[in-house]
Amino acid sequence: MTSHPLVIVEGLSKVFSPGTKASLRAVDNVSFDMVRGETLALVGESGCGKSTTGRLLMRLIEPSEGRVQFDGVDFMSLSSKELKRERRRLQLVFQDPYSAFNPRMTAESIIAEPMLLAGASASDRRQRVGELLPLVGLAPHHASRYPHQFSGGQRQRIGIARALALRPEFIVCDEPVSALDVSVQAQVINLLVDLQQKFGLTYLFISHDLRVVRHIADRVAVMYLGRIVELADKKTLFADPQHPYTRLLLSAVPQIRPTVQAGLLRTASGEVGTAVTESGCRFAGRCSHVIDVCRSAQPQLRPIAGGHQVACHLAGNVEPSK
Amino acid sequence: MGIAACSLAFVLGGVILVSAPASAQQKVLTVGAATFPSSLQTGVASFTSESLILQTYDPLVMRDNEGNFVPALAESWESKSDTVWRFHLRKGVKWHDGKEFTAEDVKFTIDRVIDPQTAYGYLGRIGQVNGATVVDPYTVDISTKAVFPILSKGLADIAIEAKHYYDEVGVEVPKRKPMGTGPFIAVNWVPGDRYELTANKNYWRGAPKVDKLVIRQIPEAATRIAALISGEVQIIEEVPVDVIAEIESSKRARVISIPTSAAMVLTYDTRRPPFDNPKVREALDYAVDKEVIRNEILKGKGEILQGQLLTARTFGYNPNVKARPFDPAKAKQLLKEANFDFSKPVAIMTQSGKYLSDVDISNAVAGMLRNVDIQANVSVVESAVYLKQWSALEMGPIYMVGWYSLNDADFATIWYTEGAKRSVWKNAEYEKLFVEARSTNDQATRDKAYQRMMEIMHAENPSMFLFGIPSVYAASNKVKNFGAAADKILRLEAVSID
Amino acid sequence: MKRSLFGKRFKIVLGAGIIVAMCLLAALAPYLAPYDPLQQDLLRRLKPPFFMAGGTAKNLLGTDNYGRDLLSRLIFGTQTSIMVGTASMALSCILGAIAGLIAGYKGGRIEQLIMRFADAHMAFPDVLFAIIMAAAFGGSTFNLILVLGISGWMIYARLVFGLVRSLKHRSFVEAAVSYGGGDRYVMSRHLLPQIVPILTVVATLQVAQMILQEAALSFLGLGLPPPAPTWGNILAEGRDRMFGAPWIANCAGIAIILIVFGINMFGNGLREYLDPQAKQR
Amino acid sequence: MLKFTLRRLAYVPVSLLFVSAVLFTVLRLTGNPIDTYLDINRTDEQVAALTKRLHLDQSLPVQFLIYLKDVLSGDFGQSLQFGEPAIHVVLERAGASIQLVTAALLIAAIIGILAGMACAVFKDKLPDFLISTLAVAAQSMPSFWLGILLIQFFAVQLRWLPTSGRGGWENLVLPAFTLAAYLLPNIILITRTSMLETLREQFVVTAIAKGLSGRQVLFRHALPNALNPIISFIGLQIGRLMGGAIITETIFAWPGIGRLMIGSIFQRDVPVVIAGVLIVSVVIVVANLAVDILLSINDPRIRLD
Amino acid sequence: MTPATDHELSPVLRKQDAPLLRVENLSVAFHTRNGLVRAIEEVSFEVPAGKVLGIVGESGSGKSVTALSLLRLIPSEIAEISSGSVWFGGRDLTRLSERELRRIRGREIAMIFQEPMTSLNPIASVGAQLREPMQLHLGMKAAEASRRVEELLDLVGIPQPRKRMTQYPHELSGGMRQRVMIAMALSCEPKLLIADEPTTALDVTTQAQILDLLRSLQSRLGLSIILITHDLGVVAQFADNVQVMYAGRAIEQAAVAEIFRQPAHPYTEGLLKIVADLEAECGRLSSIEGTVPAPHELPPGCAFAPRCPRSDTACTASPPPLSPISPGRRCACVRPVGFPQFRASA
Repeated sequence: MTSHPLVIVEGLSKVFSPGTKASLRAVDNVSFDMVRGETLALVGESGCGKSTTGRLLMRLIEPSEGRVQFDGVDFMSLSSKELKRERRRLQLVFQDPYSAFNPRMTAESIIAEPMLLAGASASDRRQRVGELLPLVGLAPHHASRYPHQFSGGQRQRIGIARALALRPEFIVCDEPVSALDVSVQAQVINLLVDLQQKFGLTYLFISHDLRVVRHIADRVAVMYLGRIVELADKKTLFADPQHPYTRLLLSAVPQIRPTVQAGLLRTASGEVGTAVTESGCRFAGRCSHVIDVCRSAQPQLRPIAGGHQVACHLAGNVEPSK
Repeated sequence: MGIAACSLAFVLGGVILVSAPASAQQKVLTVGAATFPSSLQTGVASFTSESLILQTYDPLVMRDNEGNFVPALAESWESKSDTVWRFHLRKGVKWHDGKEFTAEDVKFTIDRVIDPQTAYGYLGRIGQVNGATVVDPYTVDISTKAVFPILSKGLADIAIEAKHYYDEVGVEVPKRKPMGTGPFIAVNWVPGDRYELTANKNYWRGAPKVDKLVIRQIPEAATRIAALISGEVQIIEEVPVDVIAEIESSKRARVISIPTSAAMVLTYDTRRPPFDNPKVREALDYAVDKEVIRNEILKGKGEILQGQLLTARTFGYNPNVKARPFDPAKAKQLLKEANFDFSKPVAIMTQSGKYLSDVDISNAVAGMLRNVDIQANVSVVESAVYLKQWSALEMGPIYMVGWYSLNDADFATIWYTEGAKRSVWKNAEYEKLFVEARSTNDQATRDKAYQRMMEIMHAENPSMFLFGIPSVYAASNKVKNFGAAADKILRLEAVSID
Repeated sequence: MKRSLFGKRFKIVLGAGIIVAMCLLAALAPYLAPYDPLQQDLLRRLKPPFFMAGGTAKNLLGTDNYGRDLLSRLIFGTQTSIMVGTASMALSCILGAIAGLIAGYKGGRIEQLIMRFADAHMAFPDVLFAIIMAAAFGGSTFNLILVLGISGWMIYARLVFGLVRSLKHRSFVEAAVSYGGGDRYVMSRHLLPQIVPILTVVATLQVAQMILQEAALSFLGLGLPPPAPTWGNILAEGRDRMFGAPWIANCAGIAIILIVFGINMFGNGLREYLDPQAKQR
Repeated sequence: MLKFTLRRLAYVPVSLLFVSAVLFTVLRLTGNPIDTYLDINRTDEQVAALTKRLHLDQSLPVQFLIYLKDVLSGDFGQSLQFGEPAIHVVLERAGASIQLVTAALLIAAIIGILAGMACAVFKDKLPDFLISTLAVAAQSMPSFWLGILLIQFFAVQLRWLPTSGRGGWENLVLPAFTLAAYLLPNIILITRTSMLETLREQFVVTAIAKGLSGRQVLFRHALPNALNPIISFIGLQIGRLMGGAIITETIFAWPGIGRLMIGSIFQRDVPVVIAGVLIVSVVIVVANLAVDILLSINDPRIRLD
Repeated sequence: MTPATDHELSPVLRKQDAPLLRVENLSVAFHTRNGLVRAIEEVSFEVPAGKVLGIVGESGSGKSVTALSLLRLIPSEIAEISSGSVWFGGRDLTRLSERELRRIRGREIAMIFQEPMTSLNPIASVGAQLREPMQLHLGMKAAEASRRVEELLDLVGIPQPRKRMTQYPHELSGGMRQRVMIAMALSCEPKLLIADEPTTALDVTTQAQILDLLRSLQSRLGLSIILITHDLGVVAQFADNVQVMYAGRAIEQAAVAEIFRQPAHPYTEGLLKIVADLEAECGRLSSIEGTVPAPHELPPGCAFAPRCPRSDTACTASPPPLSPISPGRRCACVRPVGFPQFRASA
């Protein structure tokens, strides 16, 4: 992993309905980079801005601030025509396999749609669909079926096939398995891993499920109310979480093997809100380690060890409560 | 649900407010009228308006149901000179407020009528009037600009109003609460709905036989009939002729009708080919079977015009002129002689509901014209459009008009003169005769002139002369002494109910 | 699901049956009608239908006030009524759908302009609008269609607008945009196909409304001028004779009820059939 | 919601201005007030006087501007036919129409909602079929024909109710039902759909699980939740209802604004027509405001800020 | 206590000895376009007083249908109980009249559901909804009920109960709503609480808080709970006993510790393996191939057979019955994993 980053995200922010009372900083100063072939997981609870980050990165939503560089190309400076061309190298896999497809299109035309828009000929499209179906574990006769005739897992396979149609290098997986049953989850995860290995894909894997993340990610970024609060490689993060929120998340996962968590769980109260204080740490209200500085100064994401970044005033200074 | 409750209260409240207790002993006569005037303003030139106006007012001279002129507020009149008429007023007539009726009121009324700012609709009836002078409290002189032989007849449409009332309340109040000398006293006027009156016990011709009169507007004919049959109203106006048999068979009510002096004609645009050709106009007259239309559509009511504008009882009628017989063969032959291509459709323009069975008659005529290979169709035109086009003389090529002569040829024949701007047909002799008839007070001379004019019209066919329109009422069997009026004015003072 | 006797299938079949029958009647009017609908016979006026006293088989449904055969007039009236209803529906549907599609997809100022205009028009009683138009421009088939068509566009505009706005945020639209689909592509390929079925239902029901509206205008004397037969003007002409000759109005009324009922049944059945929630079971 | 409504209200004057201009132009172009107001017996002096009074000698845009100037100073002009201020004429008749429309609305809403609920509860069974079919049949009846049939049956045959006119509550019954028939079928069908949707909601299961009886669930939980689309629909239909009132008023000789408007259009009484449209618009706007408020009372999620 | 035969037991004694709820051979069928389709088939289980039974399964396994059928909450037009009994307090709930059942619903058996937003009436205030069961069942006046609501809200850890009572569901967060649901369920002090996926729709940290709350309430109030979930982790932490369901049938019943130690059914084993793999960060997940069969396309034998690595011809003949394989354990498999001594005859 010595190659230069494939994706560089710098200071990405999105403010919804700016200037009004309802103004919402959904994504706030998010920065990270990714190298080719790796999987970075964005983890957080609902409303933390992880899905918005994925769409900002693809410029499906116009960012309010910040920069995205993909393979040396500055995405923010592209004209809309150039963007359409460049964006084909990035693809999106959606969470909800029900609304992701036009119910009146067959699997074949769904999968072929990106190619159609890229100007591929009908025979090329047909041939490519023929390649893609077995690749994602579907049979050729599935091509003529409609979305509602598939099971949830099969639909997600169609979504993956559609994403692969233009041979992208980078895929944003937006909660691809969270709507699926456990046994099917496993199938889809395995498929994603296989495809990554086969085509050298890079994944930005958005999820709220730490178990899935723990399995698939190389590195993990934890988001809380629009900000990345901790970013580390997977091993470090799960073994030595530094941010109190990360610890809370880890402790809350119901596991089949009882682990050390009962104590941790009590360290936070309340739920993810939307009330964002401009000054101070956004987690301060729920944090049991809170000190004065937490309420006045917003902690910046800073490295504390090789590649391990934390946005907490106390990171490195406080012992994990135990 | 608060709003729903409020609105419920509103609805119920409205109901309570408008429901008035009716005294049981009182004899109430309720009349269902087809149309209502917008207000009780005098001088709105329509029969519907005049019919309501004359419940509370009297004119100097009045018509009876048959159209004869009889003295009213004026007991007698004579001509002082060619241009001055002296009217002797009835003494002891009281206004509804108890004040005495005098010559001042007549002068006030005449002055008001002839002021253009008043926009008095019946001004044309006495168009030559110059002014009035009070001779004494019961004598008034009316002067005219020129010889005006029909002055006394024209005055029948001028309701005499009380000067002192206008002085007291201004010009707006009488529009809603008229005060006159008439048989009934206005109580309550609800536009579009009802007009409630009580009997004037001191009426100079005798108190009305009912205590209360309610005139309701029921625009829909079917509803009007339903109201009569169900006993809600005792008299209805404008009965569609088709239901005459049903009303009579209901055993609750009867139909009462009278021929009016109104002539229903189909006028041609004589500037437009082929109707500029008198032969074509004559041919059309042969093509229409007026007998069948009268029997079938008018159910035998009304009269067939005898090839002239005037109905048989009108002053100036020419008994020697007869209607052309129905002769389609002759019509076809005349049309052949005219040698015109009738493959293009010809429109007969009519308003709907303006005259009795107007659309029906137009349609029937069109059907008969089709039988002589004229592709006639009926075009029903909305009244304002009709009037606008008519004023611009852009009607046609055939359009339906009804002319009321009110028992004097003058009122109808004027519309075929050039000065009236209502007809495109021109005839020099006709013009000359009209002026001649108007310039003398000698009735014999006038009669002769009008008879000659009728001959000209018969020969020239500026219009197809169809029917004297009947006026059709229906009354409950409980109603006594009700008569249909040729001028469509309700005369109710003699009416009684069991 | 338990077999339901009166379910959507019943409605659709019944409705479609009536509509097809009526359309056939209209198409075959010249062959089916026993008489020329314009042929008058004043000596045979207001003859009652065969089932009433005095009626004969010569005029099965009796005659009108010009002695025209009522059955023939009703059969020919089918043509005009269906034609006027369909054409005015098509006009308002096209106008409204285009306006709604643009307003919903573009949003912003265009949306405000179109939708506020629709609001204003909505607040203006459509009968009044029709009266003014008809009074001003007279009665011809073309004017009638124009008047009815223009007075109905807002319904479609609002409907399409609402649908587009909700569809716009569905993932498959986002997906299409992410692959480079332009406005026209997304509208035609993804939005319209979703809208058309619902639009069809509303449009079907609208034909019924238009036929009723035509009758209402005829009542006010603003419909098609005579002698052209439409159900509306037959009914309107017959209403004054409800006492003497009730069959004229009643036959025309029943004819209107029949087709409007058929259309409504069909439309409601179709709506239930297309309702995604009803479909799940 | 209220904010949204108020913002929409801001467009009302603009649209009224537009509508007035169209009306003014169309009415003036298609009929001359001189002809409709002055009898053919008129004299030239009268024509001249009226022409001057109505500014008919000016060009049409100038006429409209003069009219507009008067309107802005609160003067809607004299009605030609009534010889009274147009706004006065209109207001006098508006009450009767509002009474009729309100009664029709209440009838349609109460019966429609109850019948619609019955349909939903007995979905695809006989009551549903009967009610829906009847509703569709009622919807298919031209209202003037229905009105005449009602008069013949209830007033002439049975003598239960008066045929026409405005008076006590008994006078209101037939016209209100006739007008309600315009709306009733749709309310039934909408209630049915909305109710079926609501009955599928989870909170209905919660309510049953609480131990509530079927009726309690229906009226306490399901109905209030199903009400929103019905209320909105009614709000949208008030305009149509005011239009439908024209015919009902004519049939039942109800002295309302609808008949006045028709007559005024035919008479080309421009001031009355425009004042009438204004009043009708105001009524519709107020009714829609009321609907919005009602919605927000019923549903706290709709906020009135 | 004198020994007595079963049928002579006094009602009091039976109540003590018998489980709080006993379900016997419950089958429920849905009316579908394809005719009657079995949603659950011959399900039997017991809930001892004061214990938590976890029912676990994937979508379509019939776990929610089971929960809803206990109180007959599925409308009869949609589904019907085709056989079986639900014994509660000496009465068979499947045979009670609707009126009798209403007295049990909400009072003796309460339910909470998956989506706290849709489970609460969106247009009624929190207080009104909470008062309703108490006014209905306990005949409380509004004021008294309001006082009790305050206590209840306090009990489920909602701060400022007075303020919350006047609020509406949409003004509360997901966790708060679920707490309200719990408070509502507990308001009449039921003996049994049926929790149908109570935490699925919640964020993971909230989920933990709700589970904590339920657990503490359970031990404080001595409540019996049926917990429906798809999450084995939730079961592991919360339940005493567990029933695994697959395609409408109970396929395994055991104490929680037992099942996680040694799953008997190959399906249970497969599920556990996936979760274990996820937790263990291994390279490739073990997975169960294929999909759950649709209810109307069930194979004649064991429904899991087509996906089962251990299946053979014996499995496809007829569905294996749920049979005891060791004390307190039952499994519906011809050859259960880890119990080689057991050979059920199919």
